[in-house]
Amino acid sequence: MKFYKAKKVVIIAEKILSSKICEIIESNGARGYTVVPAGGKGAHNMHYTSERASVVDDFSNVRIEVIVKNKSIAESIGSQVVENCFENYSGIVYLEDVEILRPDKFNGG
Amino acid sequence: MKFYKAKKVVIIAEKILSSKICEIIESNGARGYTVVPAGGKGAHNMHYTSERASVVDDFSNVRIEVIVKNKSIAESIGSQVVENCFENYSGIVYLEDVEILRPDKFNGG
Amino acid sequence: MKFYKAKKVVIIAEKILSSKICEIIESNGARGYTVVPAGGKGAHNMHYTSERASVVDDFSNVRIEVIVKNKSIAESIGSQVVENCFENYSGIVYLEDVEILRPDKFNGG
Amino acid sequence: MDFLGDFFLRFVVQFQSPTLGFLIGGMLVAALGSKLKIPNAIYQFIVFMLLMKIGLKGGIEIREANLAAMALPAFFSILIGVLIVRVGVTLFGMLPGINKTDGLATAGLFGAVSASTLAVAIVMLEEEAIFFEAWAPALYPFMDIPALILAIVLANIHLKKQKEGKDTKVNVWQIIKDSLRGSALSALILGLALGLLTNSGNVLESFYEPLFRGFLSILMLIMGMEAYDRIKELRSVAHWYAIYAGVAPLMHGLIAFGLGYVAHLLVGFSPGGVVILAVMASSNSDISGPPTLRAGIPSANPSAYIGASTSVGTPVSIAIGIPLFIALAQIVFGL
Amino acid sequence: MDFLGDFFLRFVVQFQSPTLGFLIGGMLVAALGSKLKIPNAIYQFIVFMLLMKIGLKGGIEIREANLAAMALPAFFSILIGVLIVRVGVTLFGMLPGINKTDGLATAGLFGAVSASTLAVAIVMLEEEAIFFEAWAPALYPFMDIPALILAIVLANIHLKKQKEGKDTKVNVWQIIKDSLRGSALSALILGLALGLLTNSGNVLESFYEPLFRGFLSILMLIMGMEAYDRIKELRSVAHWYAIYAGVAPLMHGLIAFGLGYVAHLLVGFSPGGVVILAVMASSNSDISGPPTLRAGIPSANPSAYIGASTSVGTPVSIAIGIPLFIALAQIVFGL
Amino acid sequence: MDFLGDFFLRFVVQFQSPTLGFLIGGMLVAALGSKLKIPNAIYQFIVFMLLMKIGLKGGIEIREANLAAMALPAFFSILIGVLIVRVGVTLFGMLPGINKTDGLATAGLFGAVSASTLAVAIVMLEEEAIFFEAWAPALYPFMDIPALILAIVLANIHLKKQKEGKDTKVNVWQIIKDSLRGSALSALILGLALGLLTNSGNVLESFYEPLFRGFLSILMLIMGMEAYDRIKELRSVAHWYAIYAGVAPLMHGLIAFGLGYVAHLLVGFSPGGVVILAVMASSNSDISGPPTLRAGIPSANPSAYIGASTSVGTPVSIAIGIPLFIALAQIVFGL
Ligand SMILES: Nc1ncnc2c1ncn2[C@@H]1O[C@H](COP(=O)(O)O)[C@@H](O)[C@H]1O
Ligand SMILES: Nc1ncnc2c1ncn2[C@@H]1O[C@H](COP(=O)(O)O)[C@@H](O)[C@H]1O
Ligand SMILES: Nc1ncnc2c1ncn2[C@@H]1O[C@H](COP(=O)(O)O)[C@@H](O)[C@H]1O
Ligand code: NA
Ligand code: NA
Ligand code: NA
Repeated sequence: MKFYKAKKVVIIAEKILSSKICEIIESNGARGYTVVPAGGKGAHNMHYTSERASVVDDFSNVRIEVIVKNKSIAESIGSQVVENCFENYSGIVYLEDVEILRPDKFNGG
Repeated sequence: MKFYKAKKVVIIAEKILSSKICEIIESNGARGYTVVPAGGKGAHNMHYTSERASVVDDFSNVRIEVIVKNKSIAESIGSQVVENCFENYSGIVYLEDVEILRPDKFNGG
Repeated sequence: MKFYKAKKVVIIAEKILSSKICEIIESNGARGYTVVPAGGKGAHNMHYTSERASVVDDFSNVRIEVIVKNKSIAESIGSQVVENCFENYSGIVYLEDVEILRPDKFNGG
Repeated sequence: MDFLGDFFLRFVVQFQSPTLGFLIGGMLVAALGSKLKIPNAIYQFIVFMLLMKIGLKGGIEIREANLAAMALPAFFSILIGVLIVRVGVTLFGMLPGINKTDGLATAGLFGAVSASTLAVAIVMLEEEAIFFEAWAPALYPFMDIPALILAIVLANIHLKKQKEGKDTKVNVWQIIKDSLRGSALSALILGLALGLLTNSGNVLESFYEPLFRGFLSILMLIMGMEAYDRIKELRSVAHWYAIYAGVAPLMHGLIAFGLGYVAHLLVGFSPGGVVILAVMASSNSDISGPPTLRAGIPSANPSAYIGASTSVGTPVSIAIGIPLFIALAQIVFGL
Repeated sequence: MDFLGDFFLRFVVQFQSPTLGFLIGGMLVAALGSKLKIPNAIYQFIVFMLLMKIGLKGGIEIREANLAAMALPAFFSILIGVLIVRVGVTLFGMLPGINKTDGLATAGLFGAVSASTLAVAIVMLEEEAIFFEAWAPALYPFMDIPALILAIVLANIHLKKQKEGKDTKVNVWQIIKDSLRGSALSALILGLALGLLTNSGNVLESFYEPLFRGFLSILMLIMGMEAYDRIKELRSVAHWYAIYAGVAPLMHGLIAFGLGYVAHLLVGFSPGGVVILAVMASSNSDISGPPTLRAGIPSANPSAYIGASTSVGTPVSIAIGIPLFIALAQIVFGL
Repeated sequence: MDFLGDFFLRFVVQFQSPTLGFLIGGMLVAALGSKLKIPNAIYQFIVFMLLMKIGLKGGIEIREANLAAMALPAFFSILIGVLIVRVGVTLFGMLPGINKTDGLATAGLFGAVSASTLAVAIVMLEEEAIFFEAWAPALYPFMDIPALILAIVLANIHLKKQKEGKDTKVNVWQIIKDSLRGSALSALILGLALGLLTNSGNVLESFYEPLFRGFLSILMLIMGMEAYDRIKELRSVAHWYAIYAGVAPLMHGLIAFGLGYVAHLLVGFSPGGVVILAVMASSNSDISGPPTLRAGIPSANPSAYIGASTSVGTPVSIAIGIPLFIALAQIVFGL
């Protein structure tokens, strides 16, 4: 089987933003994404993982990863998330190089 | 301490496939792997994370990552998972370059 | 928006070590980190994810990722974690290249 | 006419039963986009508690039971499980645009049994003070396992025919083990064994029984929310699945009611037992069935069988099936 | 003097109440660095159980209630919700170093209602055998929603003024929907509807009621642990938030007590109902409020409003507010 | 002979006790590869509930207790904790192929106390109507903490000797704090304090007590599943651990029984109290012990001590130890 170069975008953000971020991802033509509940610390506050009782479960983080075939789409997802979501909410975005199998499963770009 | 080049294979798949995938990983000589419960969306359906009540918990996803020292083993794990597991089940596989410490902890290759 | 090169350190370790590892991360000047509960298998034992009842929940793993702007800090975090935490506890560390937006959010280095 | 009148009366009353109320409430809550959610850990625990209660109770009372009387109903249970799958295959075979394995998996799921629907039936019968043999709920595996096995075996034979080359052997014993190891049947059988072998009357009465109805109300809420949430999956597949899921529960239940009536005449199977048998036939497996089928017929699309069962089959068999079979029993047996 | 004496007596007794004991215990446990934790799944389930119980009970008894009597208290509830936000804006406006949107979000949270504090008040009133209309807890949304809406609308008008260019329309209907969809109000309203429309008396008495106090004790433990854990967040913001959080609950409660007294004179609102109204005003939303505000006023710093409410506001309104309002009622109404 | 006859009778009866039934059931369920699982959140909650109940009950009754009578049993508890570790070190020292720190950690775990085993003993004593002082379960920390401290201190002295260079100071106070902060001891002490200081009789009777037995049955199921699952870990270490784990619980229990008997003669310690003391000695810590040891003796292999205790020690002390000590008490004290 042959491996093809592709880009992964990782977004770490407050849970409350999930649906908005997923919309951005889909509107950029990505065919899928993976979400993992996370805790973390950053410029803002401690976000606990959602294991322990917490009055504000919605403020825990999610880690969303999306793989797309080309760099420009990855960058566009990353930029749009930062511009539209992170003005008032905490979060980070980064890109990575990956190699995928079955490239037709990913975005058409 | 010195860092050495190595390969990471990431597999995102339905929970029901976990044990089959772990067998493939071990049969390729990898010395360990890390599993994280995940939700996601892809060509098939929405897979929820297993936090909320769900009639079909077994259909939620797992994200498995394995680090091996050489590329060929990584590729072999990736190809075997796709060939043996993803014909009828949903899932993706990708590879990444990483740098590790203590290379003797990873596969002998 | 412009993307900048940066380094990601990933640490997979027993939950019991979390606070010690976070101290090392912060003492190296990193401005944040993200934690995800994980299960896994390695040289030592099977570590279950913390979903099922387990007499020893504290022995499940966490996956901590930290992004810093320069390689040397990443390597220093990695080495310190291995030296100070993994003599008697199980765990691995690896580095990856990433591209970030808003570099001022990350360590000053 | 009398029967219809009685049925409608009962039906209206049923809509005031909190059990059904929670089911419909759950659907509404989901439909209105509420963020209310019951954690998965609680769902799994509730299912365990209900099955444990049913098992313990059955186990305790089986001790004094005349188990010979169980033979015919058990045989009929197997028969019904097999029949439902056969009928399903035939039906889906006649419909256009149905993938054969999807149809088989759906028929298998409707042949299998739902622990939650069974729990509702037990509560309704207790409320109406209709007697049933304590071992009646233990007929569950006799219907559940044969239905799942048959569906999986047929699907694999079909697939084998398609692609001659690849040899797909079907391991029947593996399917039986998978079914018995599923969390629902494990809990039920564990409960039966503990009820039979230990002095568990005390813990049953002080813990499992008092919590039964309350937990069932919450389970219904969850089932309602899931029913609504899975409608989108159902929409992505042929609408025949929805139609089958609306009709089959009543059809299956009536067949089982007929066979139960025969058992009543032949070996004195109780009216409540007949209702239990009908409800089992009418229900479709919601806990162990889906993963067993996913593993056994991997090429079948889960959206077809899970959408159909969760969104249509279960609500129909709880909201229409149970009151129908109880009304029928009251008229047929003159209760 | 007599009043003060009575109040202190009651206050001391209150400190022996297990409810308060668990709250303080939780703070101590967290302060001493204990690893004791209650899983999040249990917390969410407990909150659901308490709201369901309050809702079912209210729904069942509303059937026989004269709902006309509810009109004035409902109107007063709206009034109080609005008033608290207005007063809060004015107060924070006078204080130095307060970001306007942070102040608005805090005032909104204190105008909104806490289900857990309400549950404590219900238990205390039952213990003291002080009657209240079963629909009184159903006043909850009448105070909660207007407070949240007003705070969000004002914050957005303020932001719009700041940056003319960007047009930030405020969708009031969206805020109402968000509030109603929050897990707390959803559960309460679902309970009310089920209580009103189904025969849920049985499941209420056999399940939800017996578990009420016990679950409340665990909820108090959680609130106590959270109160301590969030103090660090409070420290990171201006200390005015802590001062407001210490004073506002009592001030709000007394205003509400006054209006409740008016309702008592005009439409015979019961003494217990007056206490409920005062406690609602005194409480601050801990479940649905924070996410609604986070979404509605994203630029406000959550550490300000959550720190203030969880670490100071809630303990004050439970430990000082509730006994104060009950003592007041006993004296004013000569109970 | 009489004693042996009585013991075997009791032993057979015990095997019909649901508590033991659930334990064995759990092992079977795991051995048969069932997918049944109890969510971790439920497990943590159950442990909390049991300890809270034991604590509250103890706290409430301590109020009227003559605490002077507690002095000698408390002293003996410390003595037993220390003795078990010393004996363990000696034993493991004589065995071949045992890593010194692994042996120390194992001895420490067996010197420490299991809350679940204690809960089973309480239920058994209540069933047999054998009286024990309400403060007896509060002896828990007096045995638990010294055992853990001693094991950790000895291990660290040993390690220090090995590698002179690196200076590993042992902070005894840190170990005490770690133990007290563990979730088990925190919950027990919180319960004691709330029982002592607040009017918690009501919530104890209406909530914690009625759920005690039921939750214990589920806890036993979990312990059984864990016992089986961890056998593989035990297999990976020297088989001496398994042998020690099979013998030590009975040996420790008998030593404690003897000392308890002395306390009976000297200060009138009750027969039930003597059994409680013996069970504590016999048990091994399953909740707080392992993480405390993991942190305190990081170089010890957890598979050795956790495998031995969970898979062998706990089943032996519950299934053989408890009935043995009760039978012994009935004969010795002529109950
Ligand atoms: N340097 C970093 N490395 C990894 N994760 C980070 C980093 N900085 C922030 N995060 C994650 O992003 C979330 C939001 O960060 P912030 O916006 O800085 O509060 C944090 O809770 C972390 O989970
Ligand atoms: N482009 C993608 N990026 C990240 N994760 C993906 C992507 N596509 C699919 N996935 C993950 O893989 C799972 C199965 O995908 P699929 O086989 O397309 O249904 C999904 O539920 C996602 O968790
Ligand atoms: N080769 C590997 N790839 C990915 N994760 C690993 C690998 N080896 C170890 N791990 C993770 O690190 C943890 C500790 O490993 P160890 O120290 O080898 O027991 C394991 O439980 C895994 O979660
Ligand atoms: Na069926
Ligand atoms: Na308020
Ligand atoms: Na012990």
